[in-house]
Parts: sequence; structure tokens; C-alpha cells
Amino acid sequence: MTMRIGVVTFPGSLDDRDAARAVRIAGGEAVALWHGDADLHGVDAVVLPGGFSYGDYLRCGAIARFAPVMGPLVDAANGGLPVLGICNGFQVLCESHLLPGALVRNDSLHFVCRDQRLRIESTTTPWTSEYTVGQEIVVPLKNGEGGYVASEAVLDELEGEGRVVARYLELNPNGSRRDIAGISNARGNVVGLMPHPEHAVEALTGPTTDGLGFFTSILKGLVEA
Amino acid sequence: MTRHPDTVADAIAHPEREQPYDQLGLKPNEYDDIRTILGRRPTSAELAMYSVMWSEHCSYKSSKVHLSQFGDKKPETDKLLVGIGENAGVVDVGQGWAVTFKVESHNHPSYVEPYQGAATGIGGIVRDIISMGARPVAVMDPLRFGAADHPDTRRVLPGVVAGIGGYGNCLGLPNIGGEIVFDPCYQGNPLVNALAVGILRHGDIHLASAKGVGNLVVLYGAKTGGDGIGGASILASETFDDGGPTKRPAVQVGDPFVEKLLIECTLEVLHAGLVEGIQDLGAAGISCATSELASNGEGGMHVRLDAVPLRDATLTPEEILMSESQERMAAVVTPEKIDAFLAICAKWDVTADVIGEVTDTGRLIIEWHGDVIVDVPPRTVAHDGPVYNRPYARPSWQDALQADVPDALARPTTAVELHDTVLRMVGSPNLASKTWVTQQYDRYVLGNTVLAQPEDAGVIRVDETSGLGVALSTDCNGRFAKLDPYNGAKLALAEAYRNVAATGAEPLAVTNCLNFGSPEDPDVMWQFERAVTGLADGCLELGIPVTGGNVSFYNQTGDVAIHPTPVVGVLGVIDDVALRTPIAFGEVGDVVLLLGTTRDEVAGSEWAHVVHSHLGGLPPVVDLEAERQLAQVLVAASRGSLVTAAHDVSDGGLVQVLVEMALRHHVGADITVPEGVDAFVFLLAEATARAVVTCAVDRVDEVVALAGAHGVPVERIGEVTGTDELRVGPTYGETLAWGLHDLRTVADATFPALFG
Amino acid sequence: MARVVIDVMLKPEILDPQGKAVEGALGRLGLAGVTSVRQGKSFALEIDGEVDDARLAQIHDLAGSLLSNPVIEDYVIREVTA
Amino acid sequence: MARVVIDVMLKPEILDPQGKAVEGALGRLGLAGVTSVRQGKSFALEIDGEVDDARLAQIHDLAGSLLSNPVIEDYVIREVTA
Ligand SMILES: Nc1ncnc2c1ncn2[C@@H]1O[C@H](COP(=O)(O)OP(=O)(O)O)[C@@H](O)[C@H]1O
Ligand SMILES: [Mg+2]
Repeated sequence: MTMRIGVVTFPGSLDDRDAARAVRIAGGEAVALWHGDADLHGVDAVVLPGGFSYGDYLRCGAIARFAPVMGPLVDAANGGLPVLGICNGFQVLCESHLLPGALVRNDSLHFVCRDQRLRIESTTTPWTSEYTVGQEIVVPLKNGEGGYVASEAVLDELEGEGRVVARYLELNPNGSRRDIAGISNARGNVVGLMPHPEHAVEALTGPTTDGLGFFTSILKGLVEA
Repeated sequence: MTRHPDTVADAIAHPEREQPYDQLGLKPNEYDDIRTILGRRPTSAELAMYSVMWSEHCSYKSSKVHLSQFGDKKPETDKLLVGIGENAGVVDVGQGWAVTFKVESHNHPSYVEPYQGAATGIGGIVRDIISMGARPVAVMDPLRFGAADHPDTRRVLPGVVAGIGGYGNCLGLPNIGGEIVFDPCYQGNPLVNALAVGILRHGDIHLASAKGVGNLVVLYGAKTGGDGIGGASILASETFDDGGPTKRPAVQVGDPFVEKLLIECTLEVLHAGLVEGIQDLGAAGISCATSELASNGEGGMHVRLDAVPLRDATLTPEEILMSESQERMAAVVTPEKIDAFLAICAKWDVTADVIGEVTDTGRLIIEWHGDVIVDVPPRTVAHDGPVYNRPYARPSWQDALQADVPDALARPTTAVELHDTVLRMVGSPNLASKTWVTQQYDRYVLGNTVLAQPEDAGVIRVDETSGLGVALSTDCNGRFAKLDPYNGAKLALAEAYRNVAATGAEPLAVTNCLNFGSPEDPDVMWQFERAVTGLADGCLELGIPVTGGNVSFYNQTGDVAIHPTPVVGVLGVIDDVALRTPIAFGEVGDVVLLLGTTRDEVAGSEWAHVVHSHLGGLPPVVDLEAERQLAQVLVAASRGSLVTAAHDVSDGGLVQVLVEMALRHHVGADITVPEGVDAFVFLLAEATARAVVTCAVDRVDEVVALAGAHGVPVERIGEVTGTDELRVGPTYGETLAWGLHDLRTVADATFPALFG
Repeated sequence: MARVVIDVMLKPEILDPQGKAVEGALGRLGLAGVTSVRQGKSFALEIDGEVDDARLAQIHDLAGSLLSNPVIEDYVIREVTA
Repeated sequence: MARVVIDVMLKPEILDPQGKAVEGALGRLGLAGVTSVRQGKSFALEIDGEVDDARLAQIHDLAGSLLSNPVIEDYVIREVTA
């Protein structure tokens, strides 16, 4: 049976098509979820894609967090549904308190789009199980407010519990504390990631195909579950 | 507050009321023409409409007589589905797909308020694309600024770049290319041109026309505010005597989030078949949209201006007609479909209001709370504006400029001098790495970007199944155009054409943005006439039609005009994007070949500019037949997977090409200067119709044969070594070597040092 | 018609790159002695009718959830005028 | 040690997309009667020494050039405390 991965579209979502394409390339079925529809339509996992929901005008993700679809999504995530938030999706997850901390303006004060080297730090999440710990990958990164911040206590807790999912290598592009590029919740099912694995799934259009692992991980895990 | 407006009845009853037409930019003869057309004085609302629609920007009154050459000299082609005259041209790219693309200027607003000026430039050109029924898929930004180290450039450039990125990134459109050129001639007149490209199926083409009597006119998108209507405020104050106008901003502020919703909403109503005609609101806002829709359709329209939703309730009818508020569109919808149309707008949270209907009266009638304030034949507003054949004459200084040949400029005489000259040029602002700029732009969104900066052209996948794609490049060397506007325009065309072909795409069609000084100056008008003629002749020779474009005049400060800058955009098609050719040196052991003929041409070159601040002489010879043959070789080589890399030779000459090919993926090469060729000329002259390609050793014979078959000279000049160096020899008896790390450091340092 | 103004600022322990950039620029432009700059946001709401206690409580709620992110920001309601 | 707070807001006639987005969100979250929201910026400067008239004039200059863009924004110096 083909696994069904929901991809949410908020007003201003931009990478929803890309996320859906990545799901298809990995062998899954992408199901479009609409922000105004408080129903997850029985999907097996959800991707919150990148973009500028509501223009990112107030704070990134701040307005999207209150969208009708987020009600059932938060409940399901707390119940164990795998959720991946990419870039703006990561910001929405933080604003929704599904993940700790927050994302602030890049320390350079510029939007930055670059091919970014990362190290996968945790493979115990359903989104990273196909990687190996310490594996280095290159995927696009593009954000204006991607600096991950949290209190020292929270940062220590994340590291202590192995919840840092990916870290920036070579260059910290946005001033994230402790070079953090992605984290998970305590249970591991909810992952937020600032870089864009969905833009690295085809050799022709991405710098690499290193991002595909996020999508094959979830599909393989779901099939085995 | 509703003031009594100046109605048509008033205009008849009070024929001799003084009107401030001159402050609105109308000449006495133009005002007289309006009175003749109407048989009475215009109302102040009518005056507002005519003044803005008959402006240079909207009416092309000084350029029209010359632009007609693009139609008159149009090459035979069956690729053009929609030509000049619509919001944007549409080109058939095969497999049932079509592409629309256009470039427009937002020069002056970007000087006043760099961020918003540039942002709304992107917003405006994208609306032209959606109004054709196409999904926008990419943007580009040809930019020109004053001296890189001038303090005002430090104000303007970062703002412009942030504005283009801020708007385009938020719309979700990849930025796939552009230009950044510095020259003191642009100091008070930076050029911010914006290009957008969209894709559609053949059947999805929509045009701006109000067809079907009784159909409804819907205004949708942002509410109307007082943006960009300084002129109308003058009008309001002259017409009414209760304390003068409120302050109206000359600056328009963009809302990319609303534009993103407008894109999705527009595509959904178009695909649902709910639209009879559609038009974006750009310059001249409602004046332009209503008059153009009406005159392109049944010829009449009845509009209730008080139905326009306002952001600022104090706006007068004249101001509403002239407002340039962003993110608005107008659609013509049948009464049966209006509910479905409005429902889709509601789904996307887009404000939409019916403001009128289509009639067959031949009149555009606009009411304001029951009073008729406009009653005009719409064609006279939209299309039958004044046309001027402005005087033009070859400038008195042109001969002296061309006579000031660069022969006496000191050239490097030792290997060391040549080595250092190259390093200096690699770090000069026009040649240095543009990463500081381009990394502020999203090039990945939509997942179809196959090539972007710093490649020769942007390449976008159109069809995921077949791999069909398009390539786009914009180019212009304003120094060449200054030396010789006719050939300068051809050289701009040749360069864009060559860039597109270098990626393996076959050039198909042309757009342009003609940036010039004041048309009232005969020198400038001569430059303009020569450039248009050159571009039209060039397109005919290359067999690719001009599909549209834009003219920007008055780019001058006092008497001093910018270099004539006819920016040319060329669109090409590639059947399978997997076969595209990148610029990077790839496989170690590949052979490096130079296609084309090197001549000792340095007038107007980057070398003369950087090293000697010299501009004089005649630009490189333009040989469009050679360009066509070169393009055929490059396209065939891509189709046959013969070459592993290709890069066209232009600004900075051959050595700049080699540096860029090496730095792309940090792969060195050894290059041999051919016998009998001067090393300086070989490396730094800017002879055109040349490209560097690389291929596997066992394909060299095929490449040479291919070039021979098309009459293109080819020379083996070296090999990809994969070392950390670019080596060139013999030069003045020695082999020059530049470490790639040094080159990168020099190339990368310039922009951050200048702009932070 | 009432007017409510809410100020939002980053918590003191959160790095403020914009404030830092402004601090640097002020110094370069010759303003001596600036030891710190923090950049904040403000929201001016125009509201129909009266802002009674219930309304104010609701505004506090929204200021602490929508208008600010309590993880990194503090807010104050600076002004309530009828 | 002095403290100077400068408020910068878009001129009233200039479109404020951010304020508009907040206005919409406040309405959806049940705050009734909001007729307009404008979003502004504030800068809190900590300054060594005293803010005398010359200093204040200098701050006015910078507020009207660096901290705000007079083409689209107005500023006020809200607070000067020693
Ligand atoms: N330099 C040019 N070359 C060819 N066509 C041009 C040029 N300048 C303007 N045009 C064409 O004239 C028409 C009107 O131009 P414009 O006013 O810029 O269009 P719009 O109102 O859609 O912005 C368009 O079809 C445009 O493509
Ligand atoms: Mg148009």
C-alpha cells in the first residue's frame, strides 16, 4: 500500500509543490492539505513546507500557527504522527510549541540561499532513519529568519537527549546557536529543519540528491510499522 | 466626505474653466487635441486619465515611430502565438507548451526608494505574465549602478537587491539570472530592469479585452490607495477649493503576500474558465485597465467608480483613476459566472468587487455616486495618443569619440604585468563574483531550476515528464552602445543569443528594455533610433522575433544622459534539460577548445575601462552570421552530448572565461597561447562570436568536425588538469600561473568589501 | 473608538542582530557613547467601541501569543486611550 | 547613562502590509471591532553620559536618516531619560 504523506498549503506557502514532488520521487503519495480545512484526511505523516506563510509579516509562522488545520495537526503530533517542518514549517512548529525554541533573523541580516553542508546527528527519528549518524550531506538552505535560539537549559537538554537532528558544517549561515540546523521533539516524531531536503532530490535541479533520505526514511518506516 | 465632482455636465456648462494640464505633463497641443476629441473641455477626471495615459511611459509617444520596425522587420516565424502589443508576447516552445516573457524598467522609483522601487518592479512584471494566463516560473534582474565605490551606490544597491529578493522570494519565483554593471554614467540614474517568464498551455492564452455586452468588470486584489498619484493631487487642489490636497505618497509599497494570493487566485479563475478578458493594473491603474479593456473589446464600458474598494476614504475620483496601488487586477466575467468567480477570490482571501459592465456604446462612461464624470471614446485614451517624430541627429561628439581609439593605451609588456593585470580585473566590480547579491535570491523554489547564476543563461524545466525547458539571458554592454548605438544593440542581442546557445538551447525570441536619456535631446533620440534599428535588423538577420519590451526615457541628470542601454533578453528552448551544458570545467583530462576568431579588439573593453578608464574607438565587429553558426555548433554539441562544458566569451575576454570555468567547481587547467597570437590579445580582447568548450579526448575529432561543418574556426587551446592552478603559456616567454584559491579570494572579496 | 499600543521587544538574553547593526552604524555616523541598541516592534490598534476589562484581557492574551512569542519576546501594553 | 527611545512608523498614507496581516489574524482569533492595525519599529538606545541639546539634535538627525526613511516613514523620540 502506498503511504500517504500530507503536505499543508498555507496562504503564502511556496515549497509545497516541491515537497509533494519529493514525496512522489521517494515513492509515496502526496496529499494536499488546505490550511482552512481542520482535517488531516487520514494521512500517515505530514510535511509543513517552506515559504512565507502570511507573508511572514509578523514573525515567521506566527499567523499560520492559528490556521484551522493546525488544531488536529497538533493533537495528532502529540499522539505520535510523524511531522516534518521545513524552514517556514519549522518556524510554525516552534510557534505551535511542538518544538522548543524559536527562529530569529539571520545574524547577517540578509536572506541567504546557498548549498549547505550538514552533519546528520540523529537517526532515531522517522525522518532520518535512512541516514547514518555523522553522515555529511549537502542540501540547499534559504532563509531570512533561520537563526535557531533557545535558552541554554533547553539547548543542553536537546543535546543531552540526542534531539539535535542536523548541524551546520563549514559555515553557520544564520547564527543558529550551537550550529543547530534541525531538532526533534522528545518523542522524535516531530522534526524541524531549516535547510531544504526537498530541493535536493533530483540531480538535475538540486546540488545533490542528499535530501531524498528524509522522504525515503519516512516511507520505509511507515511501511515497516 | 463626498465633494461635488467636476461632471460632464459641468464641463459643458462651464467650458472656460482653467485646467492645470501643464502641471500634469500635457503640452498645449495635447490639451487642444483632448478638447477636439471631446468637443468640449475635459472634466478633471478625464484630464487625469488622458494625462497619465498620454504620458511617455504609457503612450510611447516618442518611441512608437521607431518601435514599429520590430513589426516591419519581423522575421518569418511560426513560433509567435501572441506578438507585440499585448501585455507580453507568447512563444510556442513545442509539445503544446507556450512561454511568455517580458522585461520592464523600474528605474526612477528604485532611485527614490531602492527597496520598494525594486520590489514593485518585480511585482509589476509578474502581473503582466499572469494577465496572459501563464503561471510565472522565474524572474531575472538586469541592474546598473553608478561607480561601485560611490557612497550613493552603497545606499541604492543593497536596497535594490533586498527589494528584488524580498519580493521575488516571497512570491516563490526562482531568480535565474540578471546583470550587475557599474559605471559612473548611471550615478544619478541607476537602472533596475525586471524580467519575468511564465508558462502556459497553448489553449490557456488570455488577452486584455472586454468582450460581450452585459459582461461584468471586476476589480480584484489589493484595495486602492493614494500610491504614486502626485499629479492627481495637483489636479484635485486646482479643481477644488477646500484646503488643497492631502499628502499623497509618490512611493508605492509592495505586498508580495497579496501578489502571491493574486497569482494563485488568477490561475484558478482562468483554469476554471470563468474569465472573458483580463488585465493587470500597472502604471495608470484603473485609467489604463478600463480604457484598454474597453477599446480592445466591444468598445464601450460603464464603470461605477464609487464601487472601487478604497484603502483611503479621502481619495478623489481623479486620484482613484490615477492611483498606481500595487497588486490589483481587472477581469471581465459573464453574469452567470460571477458568483463562481467571487467564490474563488474569497477562497484566496482576495478582495473583489464588480465595478462596471461592458457596453456597445463606443464610450467609456465613469460615474461617481450617480454623476457622470467621464464620457470618452476609450480608444482615444488607450491607443490614439499623440505620436511624435522627435528630431534626432548624430551627436557632434560622436566622431571624436570614435576617433579616440585605444591603440595608444599601455598594454602589459611582461609576464608579471599580465599576471597582475588579470588579477586586478578578476577583482574589479564588473567582473568580480556576484554571490553577495545572488545568495540573497532563492534560486531553488519550484524545483525546476536547472541552471542559474553564474551560468551563461538561466534554464528552467517546463515539463517534468519530457524534460522540455527554456533558457533565458539578458545582456547589454552600454559602453559598446555609446561608441556605436546601432552595432551596440546588435552586440547586446548577439551576447544574449550566444549565452542561450551556450547552454544548449536554441534561441527563439527576444524581449528588450530600452533605457535612454531624454527623447527631447536630439543626441539621445539619435542613439535611440540607431539602437532600435540595430536591434530590429539584428533580429531579422538571426531570424528571431521581438515579442515585446519596454522603453525607459529620461534617464539623465541635467544634460548628461546615461550610456544608451538597450538591454536585450533572449529566450531559447531545449528539448531535454538533462542535456544542458554548464560552464564548469568538469572531467580531468578533458580538452579545452576555443571556437571563433580572436581579433585585436579592445575599444570599450573591460580592460580599457578598468586599467585605463578609457572609452573610445569602435566596438568589436559584430558578425551575426558567425554568431548563428557558433550557436548551431553549441546546440548540436549539446544535443549530441559532445561537450562537457561551454562558456561564451564576452566582458573581460578569454581569460575571464577560463577563470570562471575553473572557479565554478575548483578545477584547474593548462592553456597554451596559440603560436603567432599575442598573449594580451588572446587573453583580454573582447572579439565576439567566440566560446570555450571542453570535451573528452575521444570526442575532439567530432567537435572539430562539427565546427568545421558550420564554418566555425576551432582551436585546441589546452586541457583540464584538475590541479589548483590555471596556467597559461607561453606569455612573453613564461608560463603564467594563478592559484585558484588566490583567484577566488580576489573575486569573492570585492562585493562584501563594498557592501558589507 | 479606542486606541491600544503594544510594544514587543526581544528578551534581554536573546541576541538582537538588528540592534547590533544599528549600534555599529550609529557609532560610524559619529554618535558617541552608545553602549547598546535594542530594536523592537510596536502595534497600534484602532478599535471600535470601548476597551473594558474583558476586552483588555483578550488583548493581553493575543499580545502574549500572536503578537509576541514568549520564548524570545516580552510585551507591554503601552497605551490604552478611549 | 541615558536612555533614548525612538519610534518609527510608516506614514499614514503608506500601505502597511504587516499591519494588515495582523489585523486579519486578530479578527480571525476573535478580537472584534479592530478597524486598523499599524506596525512600527522602536529603537532603545543606552548612551553613556548626558543627552544635552547638541546630542539630541544629533539623535534627531540620525533618527530622520538612518533609523527611518523619510520617504515612507515618520519618527518620534518617545523617551529621553537620564
Ligand atoms: N522596446 C520595445 N520593444 C518591443 N515592444 C515594446 C517595447 N516597448 C514596449 N513594447 C510593447 O508595447 C506594449 C505596451 O508596453 P507596456 O506599456 O510596457 O505594456 P504594459 O502596459 O502591459 O506594461 C507591450 O506589448 C510591449 O511589449
Ligand atoms: Mg500589462
